[in-house]
Amino acid sequence: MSDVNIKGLKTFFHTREGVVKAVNDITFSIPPGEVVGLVGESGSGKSVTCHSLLQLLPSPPAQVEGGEIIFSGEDLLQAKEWRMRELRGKSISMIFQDPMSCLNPYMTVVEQVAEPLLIHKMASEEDAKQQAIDMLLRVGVNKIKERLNAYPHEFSGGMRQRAMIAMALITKPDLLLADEPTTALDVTVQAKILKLLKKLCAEIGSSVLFVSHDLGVVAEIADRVVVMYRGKVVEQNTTQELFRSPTHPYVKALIACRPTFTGNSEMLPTVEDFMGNPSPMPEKRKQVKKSDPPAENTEGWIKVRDLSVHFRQAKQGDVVKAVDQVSLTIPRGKTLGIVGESGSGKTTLGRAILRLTPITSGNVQWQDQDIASVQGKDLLAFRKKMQIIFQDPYASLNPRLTIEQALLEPMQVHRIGQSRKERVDRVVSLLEEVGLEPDYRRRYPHEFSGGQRQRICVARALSTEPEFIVCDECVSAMDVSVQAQVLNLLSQLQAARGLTYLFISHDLCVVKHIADEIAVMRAGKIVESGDAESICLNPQEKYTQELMDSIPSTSRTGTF
Amino acid sequence: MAGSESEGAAMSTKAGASLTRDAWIRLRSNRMALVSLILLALVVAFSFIGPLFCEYQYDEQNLDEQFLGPSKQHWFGTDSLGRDLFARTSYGGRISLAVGLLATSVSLLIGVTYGMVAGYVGGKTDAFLMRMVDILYSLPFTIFVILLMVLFGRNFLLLFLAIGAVEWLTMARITRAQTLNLKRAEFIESARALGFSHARILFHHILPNLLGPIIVYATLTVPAVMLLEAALSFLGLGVQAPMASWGSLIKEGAEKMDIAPWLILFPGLFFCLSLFCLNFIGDGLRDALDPKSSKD
Amino acid sequence: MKNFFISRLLQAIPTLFVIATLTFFMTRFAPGGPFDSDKAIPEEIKIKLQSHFGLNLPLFDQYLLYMKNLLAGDLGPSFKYVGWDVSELIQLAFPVSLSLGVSALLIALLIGLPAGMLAALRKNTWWDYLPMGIAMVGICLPSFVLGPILIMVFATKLKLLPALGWYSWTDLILPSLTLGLFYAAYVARLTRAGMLETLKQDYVRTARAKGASPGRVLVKHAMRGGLLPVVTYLGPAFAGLVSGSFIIESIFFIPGLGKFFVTAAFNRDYTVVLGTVLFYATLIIILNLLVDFLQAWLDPKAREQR
Amino acid sequence: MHFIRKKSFHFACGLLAFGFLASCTAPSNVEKALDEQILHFGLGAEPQHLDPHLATSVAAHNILSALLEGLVGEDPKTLKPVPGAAESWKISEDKKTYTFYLRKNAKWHNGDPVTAQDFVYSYRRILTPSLGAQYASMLHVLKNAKSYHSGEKTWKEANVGVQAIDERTLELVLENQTPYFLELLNHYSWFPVHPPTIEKFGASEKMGTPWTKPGNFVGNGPFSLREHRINSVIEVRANPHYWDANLTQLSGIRFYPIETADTEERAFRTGFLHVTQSVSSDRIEYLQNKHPEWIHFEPYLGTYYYRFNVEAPPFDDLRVRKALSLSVNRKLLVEKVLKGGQLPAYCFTPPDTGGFTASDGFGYDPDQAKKLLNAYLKDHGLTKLPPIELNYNTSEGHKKVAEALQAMWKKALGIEIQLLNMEWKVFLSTISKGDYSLARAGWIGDYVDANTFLHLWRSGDGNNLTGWSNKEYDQALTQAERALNPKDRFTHFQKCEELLASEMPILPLYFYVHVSLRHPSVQGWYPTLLDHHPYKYVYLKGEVAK
Repeated sequence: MSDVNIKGLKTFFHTREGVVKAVNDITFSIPPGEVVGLVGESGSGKSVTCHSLLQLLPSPPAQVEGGEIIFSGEDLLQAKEWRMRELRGKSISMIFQDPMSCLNPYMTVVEQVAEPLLIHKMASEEDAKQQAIDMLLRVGVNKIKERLNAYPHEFSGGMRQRAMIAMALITKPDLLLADEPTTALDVTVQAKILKLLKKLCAEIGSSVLFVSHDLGVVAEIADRVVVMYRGKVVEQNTTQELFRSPTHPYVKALIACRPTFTGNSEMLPTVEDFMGNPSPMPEKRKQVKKSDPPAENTEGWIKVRDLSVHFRQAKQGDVVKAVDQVSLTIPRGKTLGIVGESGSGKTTLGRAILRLTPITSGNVQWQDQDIASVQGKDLLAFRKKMQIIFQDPYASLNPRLTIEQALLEPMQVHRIGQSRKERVDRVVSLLEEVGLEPDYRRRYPHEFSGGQRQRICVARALSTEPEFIVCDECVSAMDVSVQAQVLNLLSQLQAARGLTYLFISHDLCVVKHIADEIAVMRAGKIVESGDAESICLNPQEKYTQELMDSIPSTSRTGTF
Repeated sequence: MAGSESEGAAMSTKAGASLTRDAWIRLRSNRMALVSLILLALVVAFSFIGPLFCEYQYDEQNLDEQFLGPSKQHWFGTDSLGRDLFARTSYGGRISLAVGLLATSVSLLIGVTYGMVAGYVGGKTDAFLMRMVDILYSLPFTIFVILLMVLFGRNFLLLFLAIGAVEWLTMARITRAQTLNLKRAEFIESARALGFSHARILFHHILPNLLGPIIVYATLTVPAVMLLEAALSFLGLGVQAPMASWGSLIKEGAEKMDIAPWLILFPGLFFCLSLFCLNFIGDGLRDALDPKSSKD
Repeated sequence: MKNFFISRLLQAIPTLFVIATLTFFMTRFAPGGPFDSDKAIPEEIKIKLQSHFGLNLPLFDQYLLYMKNLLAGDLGPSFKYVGWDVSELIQLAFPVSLSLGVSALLIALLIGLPAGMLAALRKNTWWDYLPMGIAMVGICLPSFVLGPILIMVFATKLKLLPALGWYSWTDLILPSLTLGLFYAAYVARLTRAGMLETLKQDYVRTARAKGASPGRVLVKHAMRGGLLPVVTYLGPAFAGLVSGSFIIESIFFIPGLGKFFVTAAFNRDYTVVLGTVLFYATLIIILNLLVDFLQAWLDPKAREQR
Repeated sequence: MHFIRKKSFHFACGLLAFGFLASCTAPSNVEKALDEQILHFGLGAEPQHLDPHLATSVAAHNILSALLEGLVGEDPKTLKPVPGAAESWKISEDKKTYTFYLRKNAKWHNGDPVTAQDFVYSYRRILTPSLGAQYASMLHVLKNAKSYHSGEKTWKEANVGVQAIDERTLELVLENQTPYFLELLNHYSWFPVHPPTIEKFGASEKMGTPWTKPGNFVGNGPFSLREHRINSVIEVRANPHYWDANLTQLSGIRFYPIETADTEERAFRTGFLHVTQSVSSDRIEYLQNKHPEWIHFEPYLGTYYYRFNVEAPPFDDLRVRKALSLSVNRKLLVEKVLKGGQLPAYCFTPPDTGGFTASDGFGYDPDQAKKLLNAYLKDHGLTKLPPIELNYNTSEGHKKVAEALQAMWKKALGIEIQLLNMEWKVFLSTISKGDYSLARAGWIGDYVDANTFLHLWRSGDGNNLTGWSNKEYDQALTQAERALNPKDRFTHFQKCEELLASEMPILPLYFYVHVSLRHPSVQGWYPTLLDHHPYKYVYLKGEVAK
């Protein structure tokens, strides 16, 4: 059992564009047997720190420029490659974020779990296999006995992550580095994995460096928290202290800008508010409250009746019921939130409503018209009124069109605006409306950040002056601070334009924040639906309850 | 890992750089590709303006000057009929490069359209179209060309249209796979949600994004076609005399390697050089156009 | 998986049918006939010859007859090598092409794989540039240049190896080297690209995090994924090696199938052309199936999709 | 990270090195041949048939003359008839009846005696219409042969001039006096076949039966068929039953159907071949300088010429044909382009063909050519001839000649010629359809008599294809055939040649020379006009330079 002391670590990337100071002079320590959480948003340098410890960074371009990492009295930065090889996997193990790409698709799971023992000659081949099976059972891969020859792709995401944990812990390492180990998982699975990790590490006596962007998750597991921001450590403290009395404005902001169950449905604060950087359109924000929807025809503006969408799987020929007999109504000017885990059919539902996916049975009515029967010109008009915003703002914009082109095109197609000039003017005002500098409109999408791109997507969706927008996980891939900005933007637009949203997300907190009504989906069916407030505070179904309970408590309440 | 928000905030103020421009910058810093590009430009220049510097015609015979080695008079020497090899090599370059380009364009035209339609329409149409491609793939290729040769034998250009018509199979497969990927991309979904017509989506959104792989494959097809032309020359199925292509010159030279080595040296050098360059440019383009490519 | 292969085999039947039909009519519409020669043949003799081979029937009847015989497994008699059946000729020539192809493939793999791996592991060093440069030369050099050069060096000058023929095992070396080097170059480039791609993968990083040595990383983790593109290439490559070797066969005077085909095409030996085309097509189909098998064996995911 | 590659690299190197060493010691064919007396012969092409009655190629002759023997043999130097299967013969007064006396010890390879009936069987077989023998017309010199061959009459009705007087006496009756009749007998179409063997493998008039395969083939020549691998090798072994087996020194001959001259040369240089079939024209000069002991130039009974299509403009006008012919500098062509010692052709029949030498019908006269062309242009109101297409079949040699002529005509007459090379079968069908204006051609004599050349231009001859026809010519040729003495014959032949020169349906370019490589150890091999080399006189002797 040993502790780790990181002192003045500097890791820079030497790229063609210049030096990126990914980790710039950080100092913290991991006491023996403790779990230290390392928190920061993307680009803060937390993963680089983690990889620097094991010296797994590709060099070039990465270069450790200074500092020391003392592990059991030995400076890892000075250690030779062969020495590092001895340490890796034996004394220091690592769990990576994406268990799919990090497990070798060409080796069986058992083989891979046993491998560290073989590499470090800690067991014979037979013995290693047995130990691996035992370990897998211990981490909860219960069916491993029947699936000794199974490959990673035959496992679910949660099981794969369990296998990763087994692989990391099989050598009983002194230190476990966990790099975003639960980010790719559903909440219910995440909760289980966190519990398991905590329990096992305690049993083995490993210290843990737990890296995550999610303060709530870290609070669940860590004894101490280190917060990083742009390559620097801005604050470190025990978990309790950090939540109770954060000192650094960034940390304060991180805690505050997450939507919670208990928070009210007003605008979320953003990081900029705390850091003294005024965000775009500051004065507009405060005045926004949920405006009343247009009076006429609020009830059942969009009606979904017994909607089913089935897919035939290409090879086996099995029918997958992605959406199974779903009925719901979306009132005009309101937001309906759909919550569900991956594979619950929520995305398909959204696409089916927009007629982007063929419907197997049932129907969708929009203003008392069956959308399946809309043809020709009417279809164009239908498209004009209904828009969608996707999860990944990187993939949602054609990389070969400038922002201006991307925004002009829908207007041309839908004959909005008389002249090109008029349309360009509209582009400018749209960009202003979503909080972007109009001067940037001649640029290409890859020159913008994720949050900015999502704003562009929103602007594009707005360019046809729609009445209804499906937001498909549109903030899920974002850092909390950016997420807050986009959520705020959506609220403002709804207020200003009287939009109707179908807000699809796996994150109950986010949905609760933005939606008026919530429907919980599981395996293609709606499990429970109703008023947002009542669903969250008083869930009726067991599944909804489970979903609630899986959310880290700090995330639910915003306090520790 | 690389940050998005922080980088984005520090975005430079200069005018927008398109992906093409970006790729060009990356290509420029690939030394091999850049050198290849310059060399290829020189080879092309040699083929097209080279004859201006030569006082001989490619088919001008001087039976008293057979098999002369390189000299001041004849820079690359002369061949068995006393024709100037410099003139012939540069003229042959024109033919070989033109043939490569023509056949490649034909294969692109057919392959891209076919693959794009198959990938975009999908379903049964896709299955049927790809089945056809599989059938054609099982047709022994060389054999097909020789049979086409017999049918189109009278016209060289027609022949290479025919070769292009055979070469498109791989292009169709690549295009189809890429289209399938792109079709699922969210920007295509949003284009559909915005009510864009299929034609607009295909030609305005999908096609430009296919350019990368298409260009890469095209640069690799040109040398393949040039090699094929050379192989056909070996069988005597190449260009009509007294025209020459690099392939036919090399074939002639290979037979006289020990008597007149310059006959294979010069055309061979240019042939290999352009193939070399095209391959390196192709590789460079692949790296430059692939956004995932590491920046080291 | 089994069903997949059975259905693929069943699909081959219409494929072969289409190819047979296509080739049949293509050859028949080509100008010239099997009995044209530089000395004029009296008309009545020509008719005799044609009726002997059934060429006097209407074209469509000939086609039906051919198809009927084909179903019975009869490829018909050769027009040029009178007295020989097409299947006899294929039996004679294919083993030659096969052994040439196999040895060329071995050369391609023995040279290409190590060179490509070396280049990938030592990226951007001379260990990369040199083999890749040579590979480029190999790709750019037409076989009818490489062949005579090898003969000049090893047969004419050094007198180490036979210049041509197909009579003892030493005859195999130069042609398979000429044929194999091109493919070696290709394999090297594919291996390099594939290995570079795999070495970038997350699971390779995982392996390193376990403390695996570079050798172990390479052999146990990177190789399988890295060699998949090479395996995919093997099918077409081998088909190319076996069918596309007519230039080599002509330079080295080897009685292989490629030579038979080219001669047959020039002689309008309809049955031999058709027979060889069908044989090649079957071979390609089988090879592609084999490659699929191999891929499935290497890639567990592919195994399941089938 | 380099341990794996090193290993396999060494392995590969080792494998190659082993291969080199193992083959290092093997002596070449030519070296071994001194002891084994096996001749390694470049055949040039794979013969289509080994059935003498169906064969059509030089390659087939080269093999069949080893396997079979006709009534008479050839003198190795002069090709004059010498006793073969027949030990003697008698010619009647009117020179129309030949009586052959077969030798007692003439045997088939299986020991059966060669009988007169065998010859009757053979001649009947080749003349049987249903066999479809291409060279059956060679036997039309026999009395009534034509009427049987055309199917008008049965064998009995026709009473063809072939009769077995007894087992050893064969009488042949001719239609006309044929001075070259005995030479004709050396053509493979006159070779006998073994009747029981033919019958064993199918009907006598069926083509493509397996009797010609090794193991089945029964011949009467100095060698027997031992192995036949298509496109690879045909091997014959000395036949102990042959009546002149004592004279035969070679123990065997291996024929290699190597098609390209360059491959043949490489084979020759590495001691793989004794004799090649051809030499690439570009390499003649080099080989002459470097290896004069290898290269051999032998006159060959053939003419290289171009056909004019006289039915289409511009070659329907004699002036244009003449202009083109007169402006070709044949001497330059032969000396600078072909370099193989060929003779420029100013008539069609090669000199001294069966004693006939035609006088030059024209010469090189570019000025006259220019005048003729200008006159034509003036008549047609043209300033320039439209471009003319010149068809030739794909081959380096034909290409070179065509390119040279193209340049000559451009220079002398300002005519644009477009070269059009065609794949062989396409070429043949194009020419035979008359779909050309100027086309390359060549003619190799089947026997040593001017008739084998001049019959081409008879009206309606299948090989004419120029569209040219001339009654006077036909008459002269018929008179030559019926002439009773050589002098008259030659006068008629000369008349034919003069008509050809004045009407110019063809453009003779040069007379062939057979250029080949031959190893100095090959003995008993003499230059002959038909490139026939009776193998029983050939042997291998001498030091082989390492």
